[in-house]
Amino acid sequence: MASKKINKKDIAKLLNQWSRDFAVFAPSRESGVATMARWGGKDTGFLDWYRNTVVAPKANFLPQMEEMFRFQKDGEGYHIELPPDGEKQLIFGIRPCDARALAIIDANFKDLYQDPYYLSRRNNAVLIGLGCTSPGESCFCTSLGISPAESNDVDLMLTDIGNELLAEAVSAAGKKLIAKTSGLKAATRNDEARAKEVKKTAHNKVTRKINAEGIVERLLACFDDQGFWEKVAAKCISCGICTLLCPTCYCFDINDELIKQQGTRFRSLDSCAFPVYTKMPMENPRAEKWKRVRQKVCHKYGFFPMSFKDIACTGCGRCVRLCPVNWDITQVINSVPAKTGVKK
Amino acid sequence: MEQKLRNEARALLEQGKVDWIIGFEPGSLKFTTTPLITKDKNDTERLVINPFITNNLANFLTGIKGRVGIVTKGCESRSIVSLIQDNKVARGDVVILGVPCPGIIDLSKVEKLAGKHRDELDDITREKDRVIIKVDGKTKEFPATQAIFDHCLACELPTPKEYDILLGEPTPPIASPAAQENIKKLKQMAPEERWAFWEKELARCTRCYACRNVCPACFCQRCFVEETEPQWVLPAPRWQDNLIFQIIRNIHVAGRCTDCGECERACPVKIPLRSLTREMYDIVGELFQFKSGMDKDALPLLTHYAEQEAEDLFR
Amino acid sequence: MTTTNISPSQFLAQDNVYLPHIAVIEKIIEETPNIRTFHFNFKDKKLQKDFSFESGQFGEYSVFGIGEAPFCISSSPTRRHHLEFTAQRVGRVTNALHRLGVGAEIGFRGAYGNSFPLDFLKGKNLVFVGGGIGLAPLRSLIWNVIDNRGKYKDIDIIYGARTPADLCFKYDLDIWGRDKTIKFITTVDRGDESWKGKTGVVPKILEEAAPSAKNAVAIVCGPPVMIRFTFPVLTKLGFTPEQMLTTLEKRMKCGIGKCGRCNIGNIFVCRDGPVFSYEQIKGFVSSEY
Amino acid sequence: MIKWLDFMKPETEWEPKLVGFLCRWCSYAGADLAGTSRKKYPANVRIIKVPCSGRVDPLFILKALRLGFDGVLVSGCHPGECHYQTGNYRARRRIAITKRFLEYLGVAPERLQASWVSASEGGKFADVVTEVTRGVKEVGPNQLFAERQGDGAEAKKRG
Repeated sequence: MASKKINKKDIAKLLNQWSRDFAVFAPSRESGVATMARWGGKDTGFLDWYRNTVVAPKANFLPQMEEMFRFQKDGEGYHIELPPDGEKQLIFGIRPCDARALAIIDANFKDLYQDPYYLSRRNNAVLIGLGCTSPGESCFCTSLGISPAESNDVDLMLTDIGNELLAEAVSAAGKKLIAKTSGLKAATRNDEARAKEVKKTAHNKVTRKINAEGIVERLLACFDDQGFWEKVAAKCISCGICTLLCPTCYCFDINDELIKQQGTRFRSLDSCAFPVYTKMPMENPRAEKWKRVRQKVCHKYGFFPMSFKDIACTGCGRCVRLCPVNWDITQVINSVPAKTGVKK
Repeated sequence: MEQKLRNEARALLEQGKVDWIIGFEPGSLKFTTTPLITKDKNDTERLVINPFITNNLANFLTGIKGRVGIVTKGCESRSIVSLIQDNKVARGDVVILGVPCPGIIDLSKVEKLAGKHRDELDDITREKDRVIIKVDGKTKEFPATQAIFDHCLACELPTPKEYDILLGEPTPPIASPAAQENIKKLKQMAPEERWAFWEKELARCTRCYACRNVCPACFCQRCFVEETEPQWVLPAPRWQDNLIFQIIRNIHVAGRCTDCGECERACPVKIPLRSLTREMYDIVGELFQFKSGMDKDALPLLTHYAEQEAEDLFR
Repeated sequence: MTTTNISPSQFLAQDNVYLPHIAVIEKIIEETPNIRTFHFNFKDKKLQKDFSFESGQFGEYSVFGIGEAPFCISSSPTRRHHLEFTAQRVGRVTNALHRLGVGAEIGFRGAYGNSFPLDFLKGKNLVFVGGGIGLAPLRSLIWNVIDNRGKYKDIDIIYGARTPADLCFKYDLDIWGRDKTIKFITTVDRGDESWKGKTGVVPKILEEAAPSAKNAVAIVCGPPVMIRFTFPVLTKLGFTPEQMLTTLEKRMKCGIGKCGRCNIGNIFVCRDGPVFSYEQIKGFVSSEY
Repeated sequence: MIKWLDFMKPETEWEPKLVGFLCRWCSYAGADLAGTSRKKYPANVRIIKVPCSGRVDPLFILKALRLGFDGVLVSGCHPGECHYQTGNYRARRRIAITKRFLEYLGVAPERLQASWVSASEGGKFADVVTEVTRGVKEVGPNQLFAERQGDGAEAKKRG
């Protein structure tokens, strides 16, 4: 199918049109913090300021906190009630790195047991990608096989070609959506050439690089090098920023609450940076900071690819950008020594 | 100043006067620095002092064994003194390398002044009371007071009072009223509006605990939010629990908080935490004439008392 | 991602692995002052009939309003009129469990994890080494083996606890002690006047008993410190890493390999374990366990 | 089938629920005395006996408000009369900052009150409870931590 285009001035109309069938989420800024928020119906200012959200769009699928079910006791014992229907979501403007991240963590939620909460949202969502034209200083997606303005992990991909956005269907759902959508114009050859140019330029603008070559083996080789990890971890303050806001960090916690005979079981994001994450009553296998930092790095770049092939990092740069002490994973990965002959 | 610091730090390590040096080195992004914690004398060559040395390094003191030489701005010196009051740090174990600090540049403010994202700026420099921003080949100048953090505007002790070596000339406080603008605005609201404000702000909280973990005054081995018997707050980011966490955190650090502003700066979702901490700082000052971290011989606020105080709050 | 037409709530209700089954506590046995064994049955009679598990598997048990915690099923799949688990009072959930009485309802998810490799154990001499509450998973297998006695060769059981009062499953210990086909040793770190068994820590007693490694498999479970000291003794006795099995314990939340915390390297204790051979984990025992 | 319950349904005839943390050495005895000497005072306060007003962690106060209590009263021995010498002095600093801080956040000052009541002041105890209850009645039910419909938290929860 030939690609389409839409004038930026008509984006509000487009999102309103989609709002009839979907819960539309688009970049929005509240108190200076960019998030994917419910589309308000008017403000397309994000087309100018939007670089990426602070909270990764994984929050639309794995919320920071969600009710798994409620329970109540009566004369016959406990009754469990599931939360009401979720919505069909349309995420507008997701970046290729974040879309890739969702595809990566799908593996975890599909593996062996299906996770109904995450997967029902994933199965009911449409992703509209928007290519980056000015990747951030902290971005390093190209080192992980991602291009800032190209994606196979969305349903529909948009590219900024000046006054207009070029729209290319990526998946069957994307094609279906285009067919259903009114107000799109056919793109010209010229537009397509322009988009190609934009994508290439964006790609070349990503200057931060990591050396991920043989990283699994390199990490395993230095896994027991306590001195290396202590040095890496020295300035880390064990906060949860880099994990909770990471688009590929999916670890979670489950907790109950009981207020006035009404019980709720919650699931919320958790972080391997916190000592309580692995704490058992009698002992804690990762009580020391360097072990937790090692776990974070090794999970993303070692254990996850060992299990699911992909490195669980997409180079979105959030952790680098948001870290209060500028702990930079790109420096850490680059400093993991090349595999020497030493086997642990 | 930078070179003097490097020499002093190297000498301290070489002479065995300290085991560790804690300072700043250039960060991995433009206009950033990052804490340097090292035992290696050669690393001292990387030490820097510039208008971007944001972190409160006193935070690292409680997690380190041995004697430490530490680069110390005014706010850090107060945090260190507060830790000494609480017997968390022994004065003899730290060599304070005092740095007079005319204020740290707040990149969010600079972005607003320049109308550009920080990634797009070419250079930011500080010249006395001016901040110079270079962008798109053009140069813009602003008074420094417009470009530094609020807590720096409010700073009462830009030059450490407690130090072993002072690098550079003392600098006077700015004491700009702009520093408390947000609190003033809040106080003009009706109580319900204020509560609604905090409810909305804390709804954004992700419970990453960066505010707690960057705070030198938050030195508990185990935080109350991690208690399970009883579980005081749900360990999940619901606004009610987030707000209780912040309220209790502020009560816990009352008399220890030096208004260094790190919690607000560290917050990834920009919750105006300093509007909480600063108010507590002022409450403590008003009720008990207590200023944290000014005098290492003063007794900690919450473990001591005067016979006559705060009686008007009791029936 | 393709859009399907399953409505989320349908999806949540169908195969929701996170929904606990309601079970009723039928009997509580006080093993020690802070360890109890709970006998339970599912409220759903059909499930009670259809439910299946293997020795070594575990479940996630809910005390509603307090939370979930994982415990192995300590009864044997060969004895199915009820299920059992054993919990030591150490944290939030176990404290709440110990406050429950007979008739109370709990939630159960499972059975999760792998199990003891019965095919591998068939025709072999089995050496069970247990400490304290670590006997619980072994007990499921021991009864399983006793109920299929013909399939296995010699059985050695070495079980220890800190004091005689800390020995769990005393009713089982009595039976095993009388069983002529089992070589059974109990030991305590510190005895009292009435104590007639051995005195000494489990690894030491194991070394004295010196069971032969020939055609044998050692199955070890106990506190990590006991496990750490037992492997070297077994190695000395000639057991290879493949001949040593253990079940591990980690903090768990989901029980199904999703929530992330129970990993040892790329292995998840909940999904890939809890039963491991020493061969699988030896690289990590020193640093992460 | 159970309903998604709204915990905070307004009751028809609203009476405030308060929790009172009373020091066992003085205020608790004072409350006893008020009872035995048949002083009339509202029955809105659920009393929790504590060993000293210094035992009252600000967390207790927040937890009570979180659980929906409309007000909290902390009462201990008069300054200088603490059974443990200094417990009430420390309590005074803690309660004072908690009270002022909560007010700043927008909590009505009536919701957290503190008093000194000795074992012999049965009358004062009755007066304090009467006053405190009246004050809380005026500011109305505690909706501070109530779940709001369609607020930001709800959106976050649902994703």
